[in-house]
Amino acid sequence: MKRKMNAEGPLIIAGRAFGSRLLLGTGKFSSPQVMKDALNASGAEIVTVALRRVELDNAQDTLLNAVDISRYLLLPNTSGARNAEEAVRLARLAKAAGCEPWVKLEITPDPHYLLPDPVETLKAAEILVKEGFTVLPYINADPVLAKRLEDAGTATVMPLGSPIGSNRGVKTRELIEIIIEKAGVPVIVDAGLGAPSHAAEAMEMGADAVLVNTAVAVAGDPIAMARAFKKGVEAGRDAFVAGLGIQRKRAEASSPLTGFLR
Amino acid sequence: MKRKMNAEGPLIIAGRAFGSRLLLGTGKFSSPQVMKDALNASGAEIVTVALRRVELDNAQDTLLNAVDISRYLLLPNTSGARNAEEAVRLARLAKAAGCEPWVKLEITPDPHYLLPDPVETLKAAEILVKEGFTVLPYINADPVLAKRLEDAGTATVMPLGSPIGSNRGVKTRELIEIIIEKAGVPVIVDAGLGAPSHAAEAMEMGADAVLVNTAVAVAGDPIAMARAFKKGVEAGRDAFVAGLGIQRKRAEASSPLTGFLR
Amino acid sequence: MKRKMNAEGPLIIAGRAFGSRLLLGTGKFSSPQVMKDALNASGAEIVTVALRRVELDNAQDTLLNAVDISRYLLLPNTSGARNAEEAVRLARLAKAAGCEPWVKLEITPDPHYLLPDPVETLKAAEILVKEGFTVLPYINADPVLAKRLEDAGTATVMPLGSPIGSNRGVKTRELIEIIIEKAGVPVIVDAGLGAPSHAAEAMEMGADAVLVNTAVAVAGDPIAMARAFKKGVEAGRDAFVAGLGIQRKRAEASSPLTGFLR
Amino acid sequence: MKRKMNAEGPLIIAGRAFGSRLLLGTGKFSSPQVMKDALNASGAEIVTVALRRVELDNAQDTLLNAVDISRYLLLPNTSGARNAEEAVRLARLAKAAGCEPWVKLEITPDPHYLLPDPVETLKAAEILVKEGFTVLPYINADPVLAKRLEDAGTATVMPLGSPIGSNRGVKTRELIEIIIEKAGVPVIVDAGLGAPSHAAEAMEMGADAVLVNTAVAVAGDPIAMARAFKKGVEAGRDAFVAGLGIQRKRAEASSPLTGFLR
Amino acid sequence: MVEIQINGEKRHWDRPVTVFALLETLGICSEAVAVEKNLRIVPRDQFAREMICDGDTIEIIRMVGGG
Amino acid sequence: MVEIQINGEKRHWDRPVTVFALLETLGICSEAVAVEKNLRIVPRDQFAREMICDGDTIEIIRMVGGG
Amino acid sequence: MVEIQINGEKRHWDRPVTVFALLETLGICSEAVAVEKNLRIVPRDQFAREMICDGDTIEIIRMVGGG
Amino acid sequence: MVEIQINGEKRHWDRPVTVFALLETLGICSEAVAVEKNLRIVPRDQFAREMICDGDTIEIIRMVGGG
Repeated sequence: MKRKMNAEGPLIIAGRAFGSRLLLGTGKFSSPQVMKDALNASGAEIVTVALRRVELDNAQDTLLNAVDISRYLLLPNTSGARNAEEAVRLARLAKAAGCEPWVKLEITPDPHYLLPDPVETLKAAEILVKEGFTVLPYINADPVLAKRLEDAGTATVMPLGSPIGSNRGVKTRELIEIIIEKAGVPVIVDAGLGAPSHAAEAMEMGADAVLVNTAVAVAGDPIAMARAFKKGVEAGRDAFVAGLGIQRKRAEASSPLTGFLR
Repeated sequence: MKRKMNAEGPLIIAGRAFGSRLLLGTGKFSSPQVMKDALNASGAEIVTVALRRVELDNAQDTLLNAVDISRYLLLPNTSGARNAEEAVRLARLAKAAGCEPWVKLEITPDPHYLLPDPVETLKAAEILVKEGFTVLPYINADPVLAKRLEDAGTATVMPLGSPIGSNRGVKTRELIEIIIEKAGVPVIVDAGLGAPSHAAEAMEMGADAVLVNTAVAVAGDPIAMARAFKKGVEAGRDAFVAGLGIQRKRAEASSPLTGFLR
Repeated sequence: MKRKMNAEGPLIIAGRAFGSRLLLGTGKFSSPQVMKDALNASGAEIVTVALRRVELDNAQDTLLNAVDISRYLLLPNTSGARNAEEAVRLARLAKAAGCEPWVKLEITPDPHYLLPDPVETLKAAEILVKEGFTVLPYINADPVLAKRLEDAGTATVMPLGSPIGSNRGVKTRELIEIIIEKAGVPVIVDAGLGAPSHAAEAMEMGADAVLVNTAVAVAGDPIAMARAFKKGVEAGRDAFVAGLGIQRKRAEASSPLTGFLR
Repeated sequence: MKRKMNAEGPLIIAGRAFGSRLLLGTGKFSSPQVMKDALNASGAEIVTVALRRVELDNAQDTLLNAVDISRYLLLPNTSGARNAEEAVRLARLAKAAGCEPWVKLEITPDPHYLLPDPVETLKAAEILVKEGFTVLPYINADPVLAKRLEDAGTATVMPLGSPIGSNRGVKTRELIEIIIEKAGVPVIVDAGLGAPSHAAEAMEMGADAVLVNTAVAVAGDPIAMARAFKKGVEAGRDAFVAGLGIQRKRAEASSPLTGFLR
Repeated sequence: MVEIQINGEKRHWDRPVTVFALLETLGICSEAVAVEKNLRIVPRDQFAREMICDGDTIEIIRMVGGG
Repeated sequence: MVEIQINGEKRHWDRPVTVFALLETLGICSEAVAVEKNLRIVPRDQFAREMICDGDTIEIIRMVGGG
Repeated sequence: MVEIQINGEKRHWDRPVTVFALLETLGICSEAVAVEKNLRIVPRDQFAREMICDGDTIEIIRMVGGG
Repeated sequence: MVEIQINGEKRHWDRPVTVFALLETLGICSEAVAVEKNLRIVPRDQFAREMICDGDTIEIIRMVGGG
């Protein structure tokens, strides 16, 4: 796995290095201040944002006041898009709104489970890559689709662990393992990670990074939870680099097996 | 759960406070120096040791030279004991050898899977508690046995996650959840934790601490792995205290659900 | 595994042969008639019963009117017993009430999770074996306890898959696999089997039989569910005898791997 | 779920009724006779076949001599196809070879894990549906893709449980549950089912049928294993129709909770 | 006048009775039950002979549905 | 009298206005938004020049919290 | 002298042959196969008429065991 | 001539020795070990006084790495 080569180095996406392997979403926080403190505690350097209409009767921008843009790479997502055309339109708007030409591409025709559309996602990725965007597509845990997106020039693939906001963890483990084995671009596990142990598990599998939002934003104490995820991601990454032992069926004594007083 | 009351405080065993919730075993390290550095990186304050005969023709004590006893509570285990009588004899020898009267009580009649004997363990615990020992019994994930040991005066219970050295993680989750719910003494998940995500999971469940040995000692880089487990345990504990979200079947949007350009 | 020797033969408990490997409980049925039909559909030859006081003002015995005793071995359980003494007393009463000297030994001090007490169970087993009872003890998935009970002369061991009535399936798989590997008496997986797939899984692991009650009794259609469990148990047993393939990480083509038009 | 309406009826695909909900593959059998007997024991009415070049120097057709075509619907697959064009070509050849215009559409660019290509599969499905084929597409467990294929007119969707021939069971449970909930056409779980308990689990989830090949063909006793899968599928289906109980965290007594001698 | 504790309830008879008579009076078929007198089991073939006197504690047990 | 469709709402002006003026009137800081006029993006450096006339459809978009 | 590519192998005939004759010569039962000539499928009822000439590419396909 | 069983091995001395002397002879630092004489633990402060005689069984135990 070439990806393991620079295991100890930083996360590199599209030639840009990041010290943190935890990406944080900015949705669902109870207040801008809580969000700001949580971002701070998480150590994240990439934070996702959505695009929506300005409310004409309530026009002051609260989000950006809270976030110190200079400290983070704002990664706009295309949430709300139901097909390639809408996603491309949102990506262009994000750029016009002052974001760098990076986009978390998500296309979810079904508002119920918010699962991504593989065909529209590939179509939109091809267009956006041509337009010079750095594309990070949110996808089902589909190794063949992941490979096709990589071939189309996306900067990463972002397979889901389980449905968005479900907090169920890495339920697609078998397939994500294959994606990681085959991938030539960073694999960022997105969606469904509900606890630091889930994030650690993904990193131990060899994922390059994880993206978390709901689990932090709606935690009893979002700032403490952000810190917990930071440690979980680092723990999992350190363990992956340090080299995990294999799982055994038999027990293996940790004390000398000389028996009683031998 | 009274146990959650001092969730943010230190780990308290038999009235003694410990800043770290990671206990480390000292078996199977490739060298005393590696062990020393791993102990250091782990932040552990309690380290387990075994008791064996001095080899008459090779009498220099390597272990204790490596470990700075003053920094750690040495917790002797009764590994090798096949019944209560042998375990009690080892506990007394440990005390005579200069250890404090603390003992990790493990009685494993079957050398194959090294699983604990519930009946002998309870019998030995009753004797050792009477003799003034602080007893930390290693047990199967058996909530009724855990309660009986607590009633007999043990300082903790140490249910196994999976067989010793198997690296398979918390396979007994359902039963350990019950032990934690019912326990009035600290619950320390012991055995089988093969990765930081396993340790984090145990802590997120509400365990008070975990004990790890094989996964660190035989890692490609034991020092880095010790650090990884330290972070994993802290991540899991922080998350437990911060309050984890519930798992959902449905997805829950992390971006505003106003739909496309609404 | 000596147990595999007569894999194709009947289930033999204490020298008595049974054609069915599904034991059925008689609790919680909506009516005696439904129970009777479910027993019939299940093909069970061993059915468990409990012992309770006769209600003095409502003395007609409904259960036995429904069940044709001659067709089944009635296996009285000691449910309600909180210690060895109570369990032994119930076993003797069952015998006095006309049951054969067989007993499903269950001792559950905690009414909440109804988990078995290993120490009291062993104590009661030793007494009842001496009195000539055929003892089938309900236990946690504890391989050492299972061995000790076998050594004490019990006719089987009945480890739990998950807490009684939880319908969660074989959550203790790792430990039950060890029990099966080591056992010299039939292993009957009891408690927590909520679906035929759970029963099939237990049988595929090499269990000799399973006991089911809640999942059938409270099903939308208990008779159909009884039939479903009958098939599930047979499916799992047939598969165990036929020899299951190993699990692979890689895919393995089922069609010739000559590629497209080759 | 409209699909549950005719829960007790036969499996209906493209207006055609089938009594058996187990589809069997014909690959990897040790001999035509073993295959014939296994087909017989399985009760399958739909059997899949592949298409390959006739070997010019070894032209006798062994497969069709063994199978009594009149008893089964032969379902040709497009195995070996790496893109839509090749798959369409194989489907047409199958029809020309005398098969009915039914096709199991599988497009697997990567020979390693044999996972399906979502984009090419949808493209080929649209073409073949227009040409009047009854299309049964093999797909990843992707609810959005499943819906798009249904909208394109496929007769079923066939999500994978785990990689072909891996025998790992329903590892994609969360996503297949969503596919089943949303589907308006039969859902047939294909690939990776290694034991009858896996097949039963899929059916209990509400799948309309399962397809098995490797687990039967390479079993120690393929005929007995075919029978085991037949029972497993029936058990799972019966249980789904009968109505499974919910999983509980708490235990629920199966014996009256009046306590000891009350 | 005798007082007997049966299954936790006090009951009165004007004279001592046999187990058999007791069961008959209570309308309990003796075939399907076990009887304990003062924690000692009364064998079924003793029902007709075993007398229950003032102060005795009786348990009458039967099989019911259970798992 | 011009009618403009802004973010789905009809608004009226007595004469055509520039994007810049429109934003100012609405109290929207032009730094943080993107503007679409009839499905075509208006580059920020055009805000001062780009006129909005009767019947135009305007979308004014900004970043909000999202995952 | 005609050269035909059959299932990837070069074969030679002294004169053009029908699909039917080809299959017969190869000992292939025409009932169970499909034939492609230059990427175009030859319907079975055309086997007797369809001529194979020099340079043609033929695929002869049959069903085999598969999952 | 005394024979002592030490940690399972027979060893010989020409006269009885104290535990302290024994450890010294064996080159074992008495700080880190526990000593059992005939299944009875010898307290460390008794090492200098406790005599080991012919036929005694001695166990000398120390801590080693363990989990």
